[in-house]
Amino acid sequence: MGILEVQNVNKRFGGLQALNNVNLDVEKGSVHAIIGPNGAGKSTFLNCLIGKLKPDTGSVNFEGNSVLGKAPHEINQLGISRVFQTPEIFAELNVLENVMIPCFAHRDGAFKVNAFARVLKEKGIREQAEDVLEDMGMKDKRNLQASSLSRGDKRRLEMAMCLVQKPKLMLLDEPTAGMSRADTNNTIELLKHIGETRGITKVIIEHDMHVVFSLATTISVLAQGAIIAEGLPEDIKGHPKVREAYLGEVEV
Amino acid sequence: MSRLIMNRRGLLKTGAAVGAGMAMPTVLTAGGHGYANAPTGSTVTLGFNVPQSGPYADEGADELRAYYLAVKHLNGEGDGGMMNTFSSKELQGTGILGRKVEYVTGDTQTKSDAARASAQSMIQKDGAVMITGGSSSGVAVAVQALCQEAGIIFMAGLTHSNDTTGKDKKANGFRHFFNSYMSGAALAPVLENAYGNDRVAYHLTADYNWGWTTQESVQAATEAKGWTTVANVLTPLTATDFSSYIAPVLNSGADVLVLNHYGGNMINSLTSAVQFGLRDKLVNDKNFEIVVPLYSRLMARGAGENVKGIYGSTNWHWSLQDEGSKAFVQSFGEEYGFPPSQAAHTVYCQTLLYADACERAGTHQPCAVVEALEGFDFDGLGNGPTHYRAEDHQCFKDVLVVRGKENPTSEFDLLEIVEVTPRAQVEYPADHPMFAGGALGNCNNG
Amino acid sequence: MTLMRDRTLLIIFTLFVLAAPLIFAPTGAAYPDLLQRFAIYGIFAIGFNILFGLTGYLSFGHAAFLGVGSYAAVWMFKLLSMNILPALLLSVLIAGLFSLVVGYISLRRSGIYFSILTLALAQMSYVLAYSVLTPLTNGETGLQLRLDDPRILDAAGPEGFLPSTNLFGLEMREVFWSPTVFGYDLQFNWGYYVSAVMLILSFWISIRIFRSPFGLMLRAIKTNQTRLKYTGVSTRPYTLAAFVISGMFAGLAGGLLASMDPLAGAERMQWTVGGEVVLMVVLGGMGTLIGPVLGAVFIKYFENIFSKINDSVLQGWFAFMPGWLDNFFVTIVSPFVGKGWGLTLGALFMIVVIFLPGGLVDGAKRIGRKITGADRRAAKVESK
Amino acid sequence: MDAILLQVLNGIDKGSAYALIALGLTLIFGTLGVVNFAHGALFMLGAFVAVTVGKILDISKITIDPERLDFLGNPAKIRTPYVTEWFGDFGYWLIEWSVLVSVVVAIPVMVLIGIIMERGLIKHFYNRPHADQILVTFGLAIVLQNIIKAVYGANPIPQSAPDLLQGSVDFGVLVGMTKDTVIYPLWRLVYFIFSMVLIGGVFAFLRFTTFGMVVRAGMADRETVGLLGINIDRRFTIMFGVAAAVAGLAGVMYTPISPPNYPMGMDFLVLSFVVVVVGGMGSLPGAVLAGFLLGIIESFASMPLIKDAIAAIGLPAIDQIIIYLIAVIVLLVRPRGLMGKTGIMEE
Repeated sequence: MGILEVQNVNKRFGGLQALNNVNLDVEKGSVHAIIGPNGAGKSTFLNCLIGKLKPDTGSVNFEGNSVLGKAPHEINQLGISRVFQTPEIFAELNVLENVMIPCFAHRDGAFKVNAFARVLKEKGIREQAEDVLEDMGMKDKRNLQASSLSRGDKRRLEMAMCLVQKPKLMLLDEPTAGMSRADTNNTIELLKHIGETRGITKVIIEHDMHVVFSLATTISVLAQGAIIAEGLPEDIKGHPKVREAYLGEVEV
Repeated sequence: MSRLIMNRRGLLKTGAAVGAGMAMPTVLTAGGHGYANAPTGSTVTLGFNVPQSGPYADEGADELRAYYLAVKHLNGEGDGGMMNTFSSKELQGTGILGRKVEYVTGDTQTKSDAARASAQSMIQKDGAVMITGGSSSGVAVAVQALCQEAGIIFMAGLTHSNDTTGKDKKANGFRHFFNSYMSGAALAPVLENAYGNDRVAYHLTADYNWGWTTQESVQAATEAKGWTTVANVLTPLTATDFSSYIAPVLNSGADVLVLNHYGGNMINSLTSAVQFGLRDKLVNDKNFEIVVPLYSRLMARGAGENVKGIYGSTNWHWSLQDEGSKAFVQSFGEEYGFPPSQAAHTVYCQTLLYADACERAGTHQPCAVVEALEGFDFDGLGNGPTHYRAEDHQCFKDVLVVRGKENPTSEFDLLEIVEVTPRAQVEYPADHPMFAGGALGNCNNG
Repeated sequence: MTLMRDRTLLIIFTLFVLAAPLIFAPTGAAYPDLLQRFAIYGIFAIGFNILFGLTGYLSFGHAAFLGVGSYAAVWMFKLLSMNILPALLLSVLIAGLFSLVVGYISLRRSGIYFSILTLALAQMSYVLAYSVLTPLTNGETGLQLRLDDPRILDAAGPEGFLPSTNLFGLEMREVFWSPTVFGYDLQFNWGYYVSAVMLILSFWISIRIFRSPFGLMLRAIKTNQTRLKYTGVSTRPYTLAAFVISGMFAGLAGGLLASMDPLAGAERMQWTVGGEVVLMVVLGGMGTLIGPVLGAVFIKYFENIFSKINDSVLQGWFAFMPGWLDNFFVTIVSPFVGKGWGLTLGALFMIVVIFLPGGLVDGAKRIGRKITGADRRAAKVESK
Repeated sequence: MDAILLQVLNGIDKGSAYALIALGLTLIFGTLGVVNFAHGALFMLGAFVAVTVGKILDISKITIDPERLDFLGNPAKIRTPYVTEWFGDFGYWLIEWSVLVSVVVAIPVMVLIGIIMERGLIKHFYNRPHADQILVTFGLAIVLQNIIKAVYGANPIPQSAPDLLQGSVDFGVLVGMTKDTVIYPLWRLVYFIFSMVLIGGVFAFLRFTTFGMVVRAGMADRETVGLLGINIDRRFTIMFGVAAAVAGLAGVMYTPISPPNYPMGMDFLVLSFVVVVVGGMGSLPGAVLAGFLLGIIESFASMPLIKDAIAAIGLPAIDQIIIYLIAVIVLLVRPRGLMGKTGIMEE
């Protein structure tokens, strides 16, 4: 029994079979990468996981509960955090506030009118937020406005915002897309660090092989809407079907 | 219950009334010398509250011109205008009660709220002893009610709804202008003469108080002459294009269209009606006709050519040949280069009437002024012998029935007087059902 | 530190508001009616700022809540009692319910669509209040008190007079103290102080909301709603709560307007009035604490003082000049004052939006920074 | 039947005014992404171009005629417009056809006003939030209104159509119905035809000229077109001028239907936003279609029969709220409008 179970998911757009009977089992504690060439159906698959799309058939269960048709905030409240391709942060707020907001959401649920509480008196929340920022190496930047951060720091901030909620599962959508080599390596280090200190289950959608093979414990390969292979990184590297469908000429 | 509003120039000293916040009900009316904004120095301030923005701003501007003229005349400058023809000879050109007349102006924006705010500032800040002006009934009623509460005299400007001196009448408020009922009563016989007594009328009515009272009055008056009313369609106040309301008229069997509209509504609906060719048609073997119960020359100008031959009523017109009108037109024309509107005329009269009442009462005290105005008979202000009725503070005087002129000689010469309907014909008992439901209450000295 | 600063701000604000009849005396605005309007529209703007300033949702429909609040209050005066307390309670309640309905519908959309929805709903309310709802609203004339209203809780007053609105006997229209200070005749009026207390209370509530986790969520909605959703926050209840809170403030303001002057007109619901509160908040500084109040004072001052400057007043101002220069100046200035006040206000508003997106508060800060910055530079030069 | 035909005629007539304003509004939104609250003011300015042209043509030589007296009893002043003095019959023709003269004048004037507005003001707001754009254009609308009020006063100023185009035609007879059942003002038919030509012109311009194609491409994807080395900004500026001219011409031609006064722009503004929303934000054909559709619906809602029927089911005064009601329903049920693309400012 995995923490996230995807069974027989099909999705059609008109004449296009975007997802074809996809099954996936994400083990608790694993770093599960989903790779595939462009147009393989990665985005569609991700959108089905986060409730943005509803598959035609099949089920997606998180810890035994279906996430299909749930609103984004409900899915988050179940314990799934999401990291976006381009960092999504609260640009006009300062770094500390950025991290405190998910803290409040984690503690108070999806909606609470605590209009007369004071943010400043929420010592517990503040400490949690500062701890995570410290972990991410950003504590000294806590009073800066988030929009003034470098791209790398924005990524760190977004990670911090996810981590502070102590999620059971993190979904990362091409976390290094468009990054320089150095930034990519930093991000890999960051994710490794998170893995070591917290042991959160992660699902990474990625096409950068360097990232995938640096991080993943399990890899599923998606091609033309179907999972064509699944296994340990070493197995996937040598898998003939994968080489044919995806890796092609690329030397890994 | 006390009226303790204090004003900059206020006299009242409210020593005792405020113990531990429990003001005792002390009625301080008719208290001899103590009244709101009693003038103390050598000047007296009047408040001219007119629309300076919004659709009636031009009428407001004309009212202001008349007020400036009235102040000049009261202070003994200029040629004296209608002061010379006014039957009461109290006014000597020495201000009011020997005090020089000063004024403050404000913008009503044709909104009750803004009008009251503006009036309040005149009362509380500038110490105005009388408020006057306005170019719509909603504003007149709102400001009249405020003046009643504050203990200030209100001399209404252009307000035509029955309610101003009907269900919303107030002891401190007075109206010189005529009203919807009078329009109906004056128009009906003229229409009967011109168009016969078997006409079928179709009413288009602006969907608010004034529209309704006017429609009610005209319908009642014309039906008394034998007309029938086939439909009354309410039109949105915000409408700018009346074509969809005009279009069905021709096929309704009606042969007269009554436009109970004023201002922009009237201009647009009349323009549409004429453009639809209604007046070129024969219905029931009669020429199709259009009637506009309340005319205003400024508005008629907006409708341009389309007013030609169309009947309506008006309070006053500059082409009247009595001595009062001639004197007023003369002095207004000399000053500004064009003839005054009916709005200018009514506010000029109201200012003189107030000043005269103060002179006769020997004080500005509202209750004394009210007493002086109630039942006052006068002449020489352009409308023939006029009576300020005590029961509802409405002026009774001749009403003009006018028609759009076919061959105007100037841009001001748009209306011709068809008939001066004598006062007796437009009078009604104070308890007439169209005016029921209100009470003057007691006069308030503030 | 912020706690301290907020407390200081509140104290200064309170002192300023309580001393307003004295402070405004030199500006010609220190008469009860205008001071009341300052306070009441300040409340309206503070409430609107909680929606617009924090969440960024631009509503053009808040005039409807102001109007509903006024109608509710006048009905209480007519039916129940001239005491303003039940009237205000009902105003807030009814406006809250009405804004719940309007907000529930409009908040299904955001951005310009939300603005147009609120605009459409408010215009509908206005049009209906002006015409078909006349039995409830008295249409064009506005709902007003009558001598024959029941007022079941009140003892009968003297014949022929309308009772005045009061708070347990304190009459709103009463001036309780009128000293002469520095040659100015001051008027201290109960109505103003009731409004002032409400304003201070509103300001305090606004500070608390700004500094609360709830306020933080609202600000987060403005900057990145998508992120907030994926952070586990259901955003629509937050925006709806902000909408209803601002609607209740508008209702309170409407109720107070009616309490100071018991007449409720339909024009109060027109979308241009809703536009005016937008002007207030933007002019003062949206998203700031004190900005909305500044904006409200600024606009109401313009509307009531500038609009009264006529040519003869101008002539008085420039009387010290020689005749031709005097006339010249009167001609130059007069299109911008008196009947031209709208022109000046519109131009000022544009200038603020273009050059001072943070409003007057932002402008004051910039000037402050310039001064202190200049000081620091001067100090540096000296130390060299 | 005749009643229905009449209201359809009325509807398309109203609709053509709505469509023209909404078309300009959509052009500006589609090209520049700006929500222009001053668009109603442009319509109003157009109408006042006509008023100004009328006044200029009417500048007169004044002679004293001792025979006649004015209202004060002084010798009357006789005004002879200079154009008639100079050009004789052609002068009279100019005065009579002043609306058409205004159309000719309004095109360059309005384009210029539009370009000045875009370069001087709107340009600085491309990267500001929509709310700021709304606010600054709202402010501009207030200022323009007040300037017009200061110059021309508040009362409507009538402009008449040329004699030839005044009066009405029996439309019913044209389509084979009995006489005198469907009478329609000639000028309103002219207005309808004029707006169809104008709308057709704008569409042809966008469709068949290179300029138009670039603009359309830019509307779809501004960045890519910019990358191709085309100066899209200048073209967008010109499009703003075109949009201003469309609104202005709609205003010029509207003057004989409804005498212009300064608040007329605001009256149309709210309406045209509703039209744009119903048509679909950013869709030009949608704006036109919705304009006509709303015009027709509004006309039908004002028929006494329909009014009464709807009042009977508990919705009084439907003609007063129909436009707003439609806006609310469309926004809730189909926020992308009739022909809009999904995703534009949606949620």
